[in-house]
Amino acid sequence: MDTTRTKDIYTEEFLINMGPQHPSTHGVLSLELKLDGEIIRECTPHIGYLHRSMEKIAENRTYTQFIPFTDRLDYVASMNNNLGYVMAVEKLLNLEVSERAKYIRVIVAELNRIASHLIAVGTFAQDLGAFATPLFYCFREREKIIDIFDRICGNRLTYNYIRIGGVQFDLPKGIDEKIKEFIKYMRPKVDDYDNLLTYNAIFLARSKNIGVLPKDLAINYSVTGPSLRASGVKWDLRKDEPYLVYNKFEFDIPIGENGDSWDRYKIRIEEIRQSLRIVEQAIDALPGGEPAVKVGRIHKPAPSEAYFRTENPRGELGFYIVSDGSMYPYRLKIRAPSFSNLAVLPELVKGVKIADIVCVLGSFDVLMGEIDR
Amino acid sequence: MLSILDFIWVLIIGLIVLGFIAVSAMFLIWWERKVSAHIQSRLGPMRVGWHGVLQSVADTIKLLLKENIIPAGADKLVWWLAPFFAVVPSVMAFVVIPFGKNLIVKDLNVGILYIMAVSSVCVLGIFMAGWGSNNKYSLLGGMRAAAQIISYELPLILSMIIVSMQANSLSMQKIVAAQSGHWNILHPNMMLAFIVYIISATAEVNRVPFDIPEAESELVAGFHTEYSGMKFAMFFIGEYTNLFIVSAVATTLFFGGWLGPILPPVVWFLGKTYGIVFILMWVRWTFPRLRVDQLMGFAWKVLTPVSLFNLAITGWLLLK
Amino acid sequence: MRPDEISGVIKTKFPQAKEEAGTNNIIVPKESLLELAQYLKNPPLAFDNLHCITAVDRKEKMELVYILYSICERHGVTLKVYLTPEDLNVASLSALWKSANWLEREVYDLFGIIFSGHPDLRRILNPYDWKGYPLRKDYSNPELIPKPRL
Amino acid sequence: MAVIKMIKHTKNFVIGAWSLIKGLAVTMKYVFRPAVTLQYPTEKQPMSERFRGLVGLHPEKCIVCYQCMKMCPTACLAITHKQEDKKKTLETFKYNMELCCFCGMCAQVCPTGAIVMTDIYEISVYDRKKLDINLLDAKKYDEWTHTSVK
Repeated sequence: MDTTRTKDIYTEEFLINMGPQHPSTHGVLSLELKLDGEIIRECTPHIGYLHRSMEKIAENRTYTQFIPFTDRLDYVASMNNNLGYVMAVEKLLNLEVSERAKYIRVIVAELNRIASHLIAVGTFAQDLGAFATPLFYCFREREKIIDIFDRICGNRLTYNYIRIGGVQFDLPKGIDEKIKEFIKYMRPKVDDYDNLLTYNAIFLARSKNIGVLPKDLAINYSVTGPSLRASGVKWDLRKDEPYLVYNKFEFDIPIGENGDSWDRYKIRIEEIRQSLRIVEQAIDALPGGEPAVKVGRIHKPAPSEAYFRTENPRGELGFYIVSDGSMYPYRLKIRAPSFSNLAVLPELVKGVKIADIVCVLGSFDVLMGEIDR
Repeated sequence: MLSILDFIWVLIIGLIVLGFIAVSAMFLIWWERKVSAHIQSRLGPMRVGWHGVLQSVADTIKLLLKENIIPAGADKLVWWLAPFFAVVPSVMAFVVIPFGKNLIVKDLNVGILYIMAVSSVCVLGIFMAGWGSNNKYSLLGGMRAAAQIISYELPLILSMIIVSMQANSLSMQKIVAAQSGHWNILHPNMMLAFIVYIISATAEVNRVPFDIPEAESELVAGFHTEYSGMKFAMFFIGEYTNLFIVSAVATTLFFGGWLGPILPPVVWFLGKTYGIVFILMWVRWTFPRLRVDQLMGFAWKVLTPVSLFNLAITGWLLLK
Repeated sequence: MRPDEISGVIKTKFPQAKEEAGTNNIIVPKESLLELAQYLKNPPLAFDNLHCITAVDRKEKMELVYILYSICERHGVTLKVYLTPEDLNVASLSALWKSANWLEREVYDLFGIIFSGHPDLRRILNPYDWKGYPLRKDYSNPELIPKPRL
Repeated sequence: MAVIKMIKHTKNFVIGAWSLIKGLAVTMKYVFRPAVTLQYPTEKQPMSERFRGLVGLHPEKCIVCYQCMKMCPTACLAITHKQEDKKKTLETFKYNMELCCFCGMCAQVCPTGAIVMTDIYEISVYDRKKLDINLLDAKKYDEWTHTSVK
């Protein structure tokens, strides 16, 4: 221990355990901090408090049975998780889904991306001390999306909607009007966030130039998603490796300049706007047809393996599935985006104040359900 | 010698003040919950009484009945005394608050000085709580409180001096009387002094955006993490009484105190005070929190020079 | 670059690397993994992103899978290393790609593969005092709930 | 030079103060808007048609095909039957709510629509044993239906 001892008075570093029960560690993350007064000298994350051994469970479930479990990975963006898993299985099975199913998948995935980014924005503001108000605004808007999902698939958090070969149900009648109404409602609200948070002087002072993640370090740490784009890397799977029908829509990829906490926040706000654009175009271009290909309850893919990654709200979610010809996956690896995004944290928080670690962590928007699996 | 009659008189006044403090703190807590709820598109407490007006009473009863938990390894004496140090100074400050022409406990001729002296003691309670709890988060909170309140005392006093220079007195009643023509706030230099005052006062009562000693999202709850039951309630009462005091002082110094036409003085006074309280609440539920170094920098680099400059201007205006 | 072009480039440079039948995955002997990784990281292939590391327990052998992408060149490759159950040692890549740090810890935690040269090889998802490696096929624990009947 | 710096600082200060006022305007705007919340136990949100609450059963429709039990990812259903000649009749239909994850797979897979998802969602009880229910019992949902929105 580093002690500087003068005659009677001496100072020493002290150890503080932030989490697993702490209001702003986004779940059950535990950070072991070595503090010199208010300044952080060393940070060691400890994860695994929410480990439910999803990968072991997957080896004991059929391909269809595992879909509800993917809901519980990144539980604020369940649709995107369903999508990632189902697309990986479809790649394994060489299954092509109908055009309508693809459009429905895009609509629900983008709506869920908005919902997830709203939580990210709200909790980030909460972490910076804007007590509850932005969070409540975000949840108010998210509630509208949840209502739409409630009507589409019947659940409000763990949707379990996307199935191998399509989607569970067709869209209910009148839902397209509801979604259009939501888009019209949502656009001015995003401007409200700009006024309330984005360009607020205190907010800027707190988040600008805090936790700067340079481009090369971000790529080296395999940081993905909005956090990578905030560092100035123009990389979005929806544009660069388009899956589903993303290549048919017009949308921009916002990128940041400095890679600081504010940029990571700003990217999310911009992505809400872009997702609204995608949903609007998809609703207008929604083709007719069957929402699902008729496939059996049990799938037995030939012994092979498939890796498929999709752009989740938090980054690139990858599923690596190995099949041995039976109806259970032989091995299923979940490449969780938050896992790699969190790994970079100790690098960024050396020498910042204790208030800033909360800011940096909040700006990465990690989710423990996905990290611990 | 204190005669029996005097003693009873003091007792009655003390009881009235304490009763007012309790009721006012409960009202403020309820009101804050309502204001925050409506800002956040909610309704807030609705169950106990009309629009939940008795919610604070129910909460107080709950807190009274709660178990008192003393953390292991706490410095017991300091830990026990801290809540009293948090409440008593704010009660003492009531002595010089003028509610009406004769509605003042004692019009001390050093009123402003007295308020400043007494309200500085508050930080002692917070620091004792932080030290006594044997908790690292609390200790950090206590340290932050000490640093913050001492820095913000300076611009606070400097902006109050400007008012007493104008009124030529330190007595609260005389300051009110000096505003019988027009309120202080109408002068540009007083306007500036009021802005400095209200910012420093927010810091003095540890409210957002200057709530770093509590800092819910960083230090869990800072100095009162370990307190439960009635001790926690005492910190709460102390906090809300302080909120009332700073608003009441602002009313007295800048908004003409109890002066006003038609309505009785008490109504004018309370109306203005709760108006300022509302502004503080509105600010609290809108802004994020500053970081500790930015907070200190703001006090020393912006507020103190501005109020010194203001002081010079006011002096020049008075001598002209 | 197309996947078959990448594997062609690698095979000419490293004759000991083979191509897995039916796919474009590269099978590397574990001795030349570090050397190959160094070559892959630098131009012309410039794999700057070690996306994912995982393992598959094939009972007779342990299969280590590295999924690499290049963000500047926009292509990807999958490397495989076969380990025998008797000797689960392999060189760590955490000096080249920092993302390997946690990913290798995870593989160590769940499969018990030792990455030599790793700066901080501790368990990551399981508690630090956990016994056994849960994702191995022969792992057994009395608390394991049996497979739902089908 | 110093003057320019001073002007720049003052300008930033004014912009900052204006941004704060804009923030205050946003929150003030919502003070006068109606609340969006519901007073929960007295007012309730109507659940959608497809809402997935507790699992319900129409025993007369059941053909004892065991599809639901095989499909359930958490193995929360347990069925036994009596065989009389070639006709199967239900004997017990155990539903362990503690394990249920409300995925709706059983209702989706049922060929006759015997299993349905009800709209009962307030499902807390004081005794854990009450969570293990027999779906053939006529009074099975008495614990909850009085709070449910119909």
